[in-house]
Amino acid sequence: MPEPQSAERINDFVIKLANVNGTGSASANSLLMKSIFRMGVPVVGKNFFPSNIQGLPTWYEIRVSRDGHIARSGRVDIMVAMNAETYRQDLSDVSPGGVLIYDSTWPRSHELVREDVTILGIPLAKICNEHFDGIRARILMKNVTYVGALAALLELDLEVIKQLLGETFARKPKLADANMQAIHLGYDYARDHFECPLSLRVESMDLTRDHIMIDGNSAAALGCLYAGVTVGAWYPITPSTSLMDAFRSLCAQHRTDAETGENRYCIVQAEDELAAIGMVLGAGWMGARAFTPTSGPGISLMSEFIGFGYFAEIPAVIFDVQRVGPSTGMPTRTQQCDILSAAYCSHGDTRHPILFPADPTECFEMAVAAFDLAERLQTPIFVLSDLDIGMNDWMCPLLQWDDDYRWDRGKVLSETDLEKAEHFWRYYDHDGDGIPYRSLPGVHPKGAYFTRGSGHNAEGRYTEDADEYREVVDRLNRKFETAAELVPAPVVVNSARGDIAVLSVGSCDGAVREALVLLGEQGVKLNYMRVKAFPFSGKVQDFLDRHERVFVVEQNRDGQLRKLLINETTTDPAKLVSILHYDGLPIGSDCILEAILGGLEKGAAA
Amino acid sequence: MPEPQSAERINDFVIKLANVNGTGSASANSLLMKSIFRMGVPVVGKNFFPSNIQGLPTWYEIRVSRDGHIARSGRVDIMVAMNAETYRQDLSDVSPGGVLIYDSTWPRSHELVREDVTILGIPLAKICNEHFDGIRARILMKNVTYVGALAALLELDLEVIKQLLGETFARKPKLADANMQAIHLGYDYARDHFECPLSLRVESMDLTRDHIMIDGNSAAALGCLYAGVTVGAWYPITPSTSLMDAFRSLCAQHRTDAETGENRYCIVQAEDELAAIGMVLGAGWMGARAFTPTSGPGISLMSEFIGFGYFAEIPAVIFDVQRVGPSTGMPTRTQQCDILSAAYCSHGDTRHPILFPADPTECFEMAVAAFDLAERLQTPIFVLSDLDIGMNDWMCPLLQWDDDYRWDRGKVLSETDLEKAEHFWRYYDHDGDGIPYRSLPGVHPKGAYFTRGSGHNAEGRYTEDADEYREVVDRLNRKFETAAELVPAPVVVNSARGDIAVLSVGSCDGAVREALVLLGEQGVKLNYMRVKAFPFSGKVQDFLDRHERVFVVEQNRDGQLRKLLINETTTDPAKLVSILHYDGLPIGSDCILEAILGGLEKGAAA
Amino acid sequence: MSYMSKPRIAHPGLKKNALGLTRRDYEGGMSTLCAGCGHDSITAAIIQACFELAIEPHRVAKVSGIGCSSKTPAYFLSASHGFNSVHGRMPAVATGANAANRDLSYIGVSGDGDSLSIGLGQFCHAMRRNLDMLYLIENNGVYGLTKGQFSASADVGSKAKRGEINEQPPIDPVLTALAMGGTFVARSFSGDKEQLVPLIKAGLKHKGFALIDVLSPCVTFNDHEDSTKSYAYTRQHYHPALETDFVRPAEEIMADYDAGAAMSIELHDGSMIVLRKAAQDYDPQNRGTAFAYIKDKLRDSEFLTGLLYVEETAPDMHVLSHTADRPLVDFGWEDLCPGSSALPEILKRYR
Amino acid sequence: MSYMSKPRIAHPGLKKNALGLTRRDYEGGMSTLCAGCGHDSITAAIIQACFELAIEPHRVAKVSGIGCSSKTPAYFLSASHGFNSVHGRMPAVATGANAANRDLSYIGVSGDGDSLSIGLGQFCHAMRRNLDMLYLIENNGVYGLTKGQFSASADVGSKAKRGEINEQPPIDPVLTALAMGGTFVARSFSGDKEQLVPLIKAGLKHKGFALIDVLSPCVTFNDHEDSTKSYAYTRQHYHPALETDFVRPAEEIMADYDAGAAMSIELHDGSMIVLRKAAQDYDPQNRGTAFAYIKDKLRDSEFLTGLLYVEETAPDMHVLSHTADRPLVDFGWEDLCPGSSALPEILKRYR
Ligand SMILES: Cc1ncc(C[n+]2csc(CCOP(=O)(O)OP(=O)(O)O)c2C)c(N)n1
Ligand SMILES: Cc1ncc(C[n+]2csc(CCOP(=O)(O)OP(=O)(O)O)c2C)c(N)n1
Ligand code: SF4
Ligand code: SF4
Ligand SMILES: [Mg+2]
Ligand SMILES: [Mg+2]
Repeated sequence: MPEPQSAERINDFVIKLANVNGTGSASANSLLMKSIFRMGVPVVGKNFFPSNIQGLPTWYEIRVSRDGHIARSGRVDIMVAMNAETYRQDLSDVSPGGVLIYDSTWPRSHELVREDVTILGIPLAKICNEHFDGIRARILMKNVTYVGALAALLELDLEVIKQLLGETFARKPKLADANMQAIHLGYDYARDHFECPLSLRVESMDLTRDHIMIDGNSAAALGCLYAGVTVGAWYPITPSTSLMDAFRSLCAQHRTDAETGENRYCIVQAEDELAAIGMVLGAGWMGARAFTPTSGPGISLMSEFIGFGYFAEIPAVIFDVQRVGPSTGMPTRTQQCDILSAAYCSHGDTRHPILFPADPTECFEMAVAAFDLAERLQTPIFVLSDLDIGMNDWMCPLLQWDDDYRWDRGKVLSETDLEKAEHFWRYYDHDGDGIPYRSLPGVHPKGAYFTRGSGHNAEGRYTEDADEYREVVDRLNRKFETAAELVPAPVVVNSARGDIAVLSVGSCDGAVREALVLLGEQGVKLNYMRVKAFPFSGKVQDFLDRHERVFVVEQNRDGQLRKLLINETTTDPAKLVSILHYDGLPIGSDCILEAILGGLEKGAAA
Repeated sequence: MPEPQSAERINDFVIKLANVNGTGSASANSLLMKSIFRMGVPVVGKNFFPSNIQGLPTWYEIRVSRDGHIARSGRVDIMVAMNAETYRQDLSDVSPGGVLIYDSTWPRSHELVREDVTILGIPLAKICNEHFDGIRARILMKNVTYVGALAALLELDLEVIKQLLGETFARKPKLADANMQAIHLGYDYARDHFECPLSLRVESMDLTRDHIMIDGNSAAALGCLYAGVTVGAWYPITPSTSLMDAFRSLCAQHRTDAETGENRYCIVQAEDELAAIGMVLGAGWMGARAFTPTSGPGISLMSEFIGFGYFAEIPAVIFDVQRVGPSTGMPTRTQQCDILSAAYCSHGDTRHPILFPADPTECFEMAVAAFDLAERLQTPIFVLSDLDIGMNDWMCPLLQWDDDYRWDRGKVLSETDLEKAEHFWRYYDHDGDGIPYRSLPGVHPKGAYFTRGSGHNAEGRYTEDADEYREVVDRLNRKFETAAELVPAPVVVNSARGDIAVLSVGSCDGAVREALVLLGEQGVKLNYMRVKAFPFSGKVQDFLDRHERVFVVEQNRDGQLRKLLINETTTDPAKLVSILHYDGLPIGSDCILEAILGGLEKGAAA
Repeated sequence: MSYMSKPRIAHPGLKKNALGLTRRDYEGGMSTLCAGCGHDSITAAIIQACFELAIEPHRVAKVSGIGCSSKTPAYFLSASHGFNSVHGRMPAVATGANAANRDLSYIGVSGDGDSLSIGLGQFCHAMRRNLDMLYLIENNGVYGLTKGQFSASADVGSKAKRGEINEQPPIDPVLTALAMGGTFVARSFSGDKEQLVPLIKAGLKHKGFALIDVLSPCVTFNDHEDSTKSYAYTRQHYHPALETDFVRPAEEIMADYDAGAAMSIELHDGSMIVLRKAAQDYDPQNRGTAFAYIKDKLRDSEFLTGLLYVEETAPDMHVLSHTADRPLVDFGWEDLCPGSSALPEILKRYR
Repeated sequence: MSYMSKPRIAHPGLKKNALGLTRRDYEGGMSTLCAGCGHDSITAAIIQACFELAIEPHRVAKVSGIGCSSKTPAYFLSASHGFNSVHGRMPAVATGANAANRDLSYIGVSGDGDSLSIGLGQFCHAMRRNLDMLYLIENNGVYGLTKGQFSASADVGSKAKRGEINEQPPIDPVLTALAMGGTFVARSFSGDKEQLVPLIKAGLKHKGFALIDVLSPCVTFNDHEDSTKSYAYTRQHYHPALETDFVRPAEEIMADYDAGAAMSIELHDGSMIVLRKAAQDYDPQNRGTAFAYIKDKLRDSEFLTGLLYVEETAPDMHVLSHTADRPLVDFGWEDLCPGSSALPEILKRYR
């Protein structure tokens, strides 16, 4: 067996862990990642799990990147192959020169070797059976043991691991000890049997201070808490479920009166998504800030009501944590495939503002912004996150809060306003910005009107009159123009070269940025824009106008963002070149790099 | 009072009748229209009715056009103003030189006069109270009486009216007599009090032989009957309800065994639209031809299931008889506002074929074509009609049927096929056209597979594998390319001028054609294309490529067809100029004419 | 067409309630339903009940779905906010509204199509949550607004204007409510103001979900083919849309009968229904036996009317959720936003 | 990951049924549910029942919604077509399929989330139509697949893995079925094969809608916080997604008891449910009294099991619709298309 080629790679490699779900591996893998993070080294973790509860293959990919790259790179430097069923595939996924670790308690097939991969066997089951009692502990500790082995191989700081275990099992110190024992077992086995550390290894840095590892759903929930949301309605659906879970536990901590046990919030688990959005609209009509988290199928089910919200002009916030479509699709895989569904949701002429967070930090910030926009614009607002952002742990700077900020409730008439008013016309464009004034129920009799999804005129009365109808829907278009000024502006990164650019959205950002760095190293300098919202602000139009060719990177099959761009700007579609990734795994920088290089070549040839 | 100017206009004018709904006026107005039709004169009727059952204003507009124009022209030559509440508006709607007829039993306000309109009062209530007993007869006969008056004023053939009444009341000859008596009362009153006929009048022609007056919903239902549909599932919604009503009565006549009373069809009134589309998919999966008629809100509710049908590849036909959106909108008004909703219905990457009938004849033909396409392509097919087509009476050539035609069941494996097959792979692209083979339940154990909306591979098994998933969704895109070749080609009308053209869809056709004639008379000769289906065939692309500027005429606010065109062809959006009409009334030729003239001028100036 | 409103003339002699308001102050816009429609009688009963209870009109929220029945909130309490939602989904809107503001009185108006077909799931779940609201089903056995198809509450043997006969057994809202844990379950008849007004008042005061299934004849679509009175019958080769072109002017049907007694009522099409008023000794506290008894009566083709089941102590949605007594909409920014000081502790778990 | 199938080895000694098929011929793919999940026991009972009835596997159509339970049709009768529809909408698919082909046997598998939350309306309407199918609710009181939220059938006081306690009264599928006119209403327990297999066979033979509510413990999400056995409890500052990261291997829970007797069953989390088998003299023919009795038992925290109501003569959907005996899918072009000769008469009315 020739020596696999391998260069020393400090703080710059990918570990992939192949497990069976339901065996406790997620905790172990998270421990591994957190340890590296605590050592001050930038890291990111991506979980590829099946749509079931127990017994199927599951993978966890940890990218250690001293340069702070957060996307998948296409490499696997270390594979921990704990699942016999996927062993063949896992082995073949290792990059040349990489390392594979497996449980050598049982022999593996002779065919399954690769000359360019270092294969390290550790008898994990055997070790654990010898040291732990009970099936539960034995299964769980196997995972912790491989973390111990990796600690030796990668030169992780055992003190850091110990501290993490202490925090995790704060209420059960015995469990902390048992876990630490398993760490040592793995650690010692590795030190005894292999040359430690590997050429790939971790070295302490100071790049994660004032950072956290957080998933987008938790961050969005935190945003909802801070935005003053009081009503949440939802129906469980992967991958949005943890958003409401997080909101519930935040509320339990911060919105429950310690003495009376009274809640300053109300979360309703609805019977389905149609009900969930109905509840949100009901609460929004009443004057509460209300939201629902969901995913693709939920959006489809909510469409009728979302069109109602648009036409009756009721604030609402919908978090769509996108997963792979169409239909049930792959519920535990990621895509950006609801862009068109959200933008034009519901029958008839409808358009809805969308915010596109790119990471958990923006989930937090945009959650807050979404409620202001919803009340400001009196309309349903989408926040389009995805499984990758929502459920994976991202390294983010500590979230910030400005205590001077106050919520923007938009144009709501107070009791005094109504008392003084001569009359109240619900849908009248008093200010020319397309946004009418609203009144809340229970405040004043003069504010009373009948909210409806059927034809109504500017005064708020029922109508089937052609002109009165047109007056209202034309104003809705004006309101949409106003929205373009209120939503967050795109992020622009200019480089030297002015004629060709890249445009992307949401969770593509990290991969695009890495690709741009790599392109830069090859002397190809491109401008970059990431859109943060729909309707597109004038800056998007300017950017498109400014370039001869724009690569549009997105994670769906049909180029939905590109479609929205050509629908809603005046750009010539010929210059928008799609780069699409839609297999359910988060987009990697490698595929973008390749596509852009290929595209540039083709452009040059043409 | 100066004499209103008026030129003799034979067989070329518009009568508008303003009534209160629930008073039986629809029957009277239909009698009037049919009489003209039976006199061989082309005619079309448009009903503008409220979304309630009794007591609100309702209008019926009859266009008499010896040239066969079928669109609204913007004119009202004769107004029958039976509704005191709308009298002011009705009077103002009369074109200069026109005539207004009202019930002079009660005095009308002095202010309500117009110098340029001839106002004729007929004491309809008084006449009817004198001649008929009972409140019911008196209300009803008032309407028939004004038909009699119009018969005199327009010189209608009383024999034709008599015959029509005889047919209508075939089982109640007494009622026929009473109606005829009312006709005579009106006729005689007009002859005695006014100069008859008016300068606007009807003269027998021979232009309606071999034609019928039919609504699109009835024609579509007939198409379903002829296409061999056996299962219909629906939830009532205006304006689609009459489609299933018609299907039911056709089936009762043609599909019920005279001896046993057994039905060769099954219609299920579902509990809602979600259930209706589920039933259609269940039946389609079993191998029956099945459909559901609905309107906008129904499409929104069906979206989740429609995405399922797309991904699991199940034939289904959905008739969307469009009405004014968004939300409940104006249920009894017309629009073409579900084009984008239908094309991209459901979350995730989805696209659906659409047929766009322009008149009842095409409703019939496209209904048949839709079922062939659904089975051929194994996917849900939309037929996008609208209220104007679906519920109004259009003059059409007698519908034709070719007895040599046989249904196209697409790629269905028979028992023998399956018996012989080595294995059955449900989603494998055997023929390279993107269309797999399917097996029907109950036929052969080898055909068994598990239909699902979750990730599946080409073999039809569950998968979460990135490549297997992509293989399936990429094939779906290939299938969509195949669809473009199978759907009906657009209609093209070329004229002398080659650089500028008009493009429209569905019920815009008549108005566009009339506008083109009028433009032609002014020396402006434009080419014309009407798209009949989505995906767009290569001919659409060619047509767009061929012209420097294309006016896109459609009946919605947001230019949905234009968006679809720029999304799904490679045309430069800059050359597609929207002409939009969306106030709920069917588009008129006058507004198109004006917009094109305005557009041409602007173009010339620029 | 534009919204019509009745002239609101202040008669000095009109009776006033505890708030000094007259019955007029509880009225709404002019009804656009067919003359004689049962729903209008129910509207009148709601007005009467609210007037008698002296509820502040603007502290009521009116919610409805889609249908002739669901239009009626426009015809009462014009000083209350109303929410005419989408078809069958009013319960969800009411739930969210109530979650946000528990201090208003909620009046939901629905139809049998709205609540028992498309909206059945939401209707049941609102009862399960014991949402604090009055919920009226204006039950006519048909979809009035879409011109007379059978609804899920159509009786076996009833005939549609188009001549079809319903053979499917009905879903009964009262039995449904008993199965779903409804805490206030009543039935009445639109023309029986004597019974209906007190039931509405009781329902408004009930802390939880109060269902009143009000049988409410549709004057227009009970017209059936083989009735000699039928206009449709006489038309043969004719356009189906025209069948409903004429609506016979009709008067509302009234009913007045005693507890324990039965009364048969002739509907506009000549068909009959039999109402039986629950007797004085009827026990509305046992869900199981109530179900058995009502079902028994239905088997005899009698609709038992009155307050059929009530459970005053069941916790409503807010009690179950431990929501603050103060309405959520009344909390201010400071009550809700934890501020920057709370962040470090929250973010600790993410290190 | 790719579909796994068990090796299908033909044992010469295996018992054969009337068709000459062995139990193996009624099996499906390998289950991917948690070890010990009650749903797997139900799958086994379905296999047993179909084998014993000697149904031709390919003449069965399997339909389901979404959930752990709804996955199970992949684990039995691999020679039958299956339809894994969207969440809560299986009844509609079954209705359309049955409308098209009345000759197949329909087995529907659903969960309590699928049938009582999102799918409640469809579930009820399928019963109202008396659709001819077997409908199993694999009832575990939670949403298994989305990790343990309470479903509408969760009992008051049950605890979720995350520590919440359910306070909302449950929707009971059996009471619901009785209110909706269900014609075959049964309850059983996943581990009671003695009772379950015969019920499934009876349900398959019932001409109409046969509901079996099968209590089926979820081994994974009944784990609760203050159980000493709980792993979740020990974690404090931790990622919520990880709480369910470990699934304790468990064995299926079995039950065996006599008619009339009660049996308490300990679930995996240590909580108890009590089953009572309907006694020999129980009368399953009176809907009203059945409701009252079952409700009574529930009040005593006992689940009455067995065939609780049956009505064999009620017409099914096809009888109500007068559909031809021959399945609609078997009619050919000539039976369906009236041809050009019929057109003139049809079009006459449009002149
Ligand atoms: C999603 C949707 N589907 C269908 C309709 C059409 N629709 C309007 S009202 C109605 C039925 C109303 O019946 P019911 O609730 O009994 O009210 P009624 O008119 O009888 O009082 C239907 C089906 C709709 N508005 N929305
Ligand atoms: C429209 C939609 N909403 C939500 C989901 C997510 N989801 C999948 S299964 C499920 C609940 C399943 O519960 P149950 O039917 O009781 O099945 P179990 O897993 O408990 O057997 C939910 C909410 C979905 N698939 N589709
Ligand atoms: S159609 Fe029937 S329910 Fe509707 S308003 Fe008229 S009478 Fe009332
Ligand atoms: S999560 Fe519960 S219901 Fe789902 S497979 Fe596991 S044990 Fe069964
Ligand atoms: Mg009704
Ligand atoms: Mg469950």
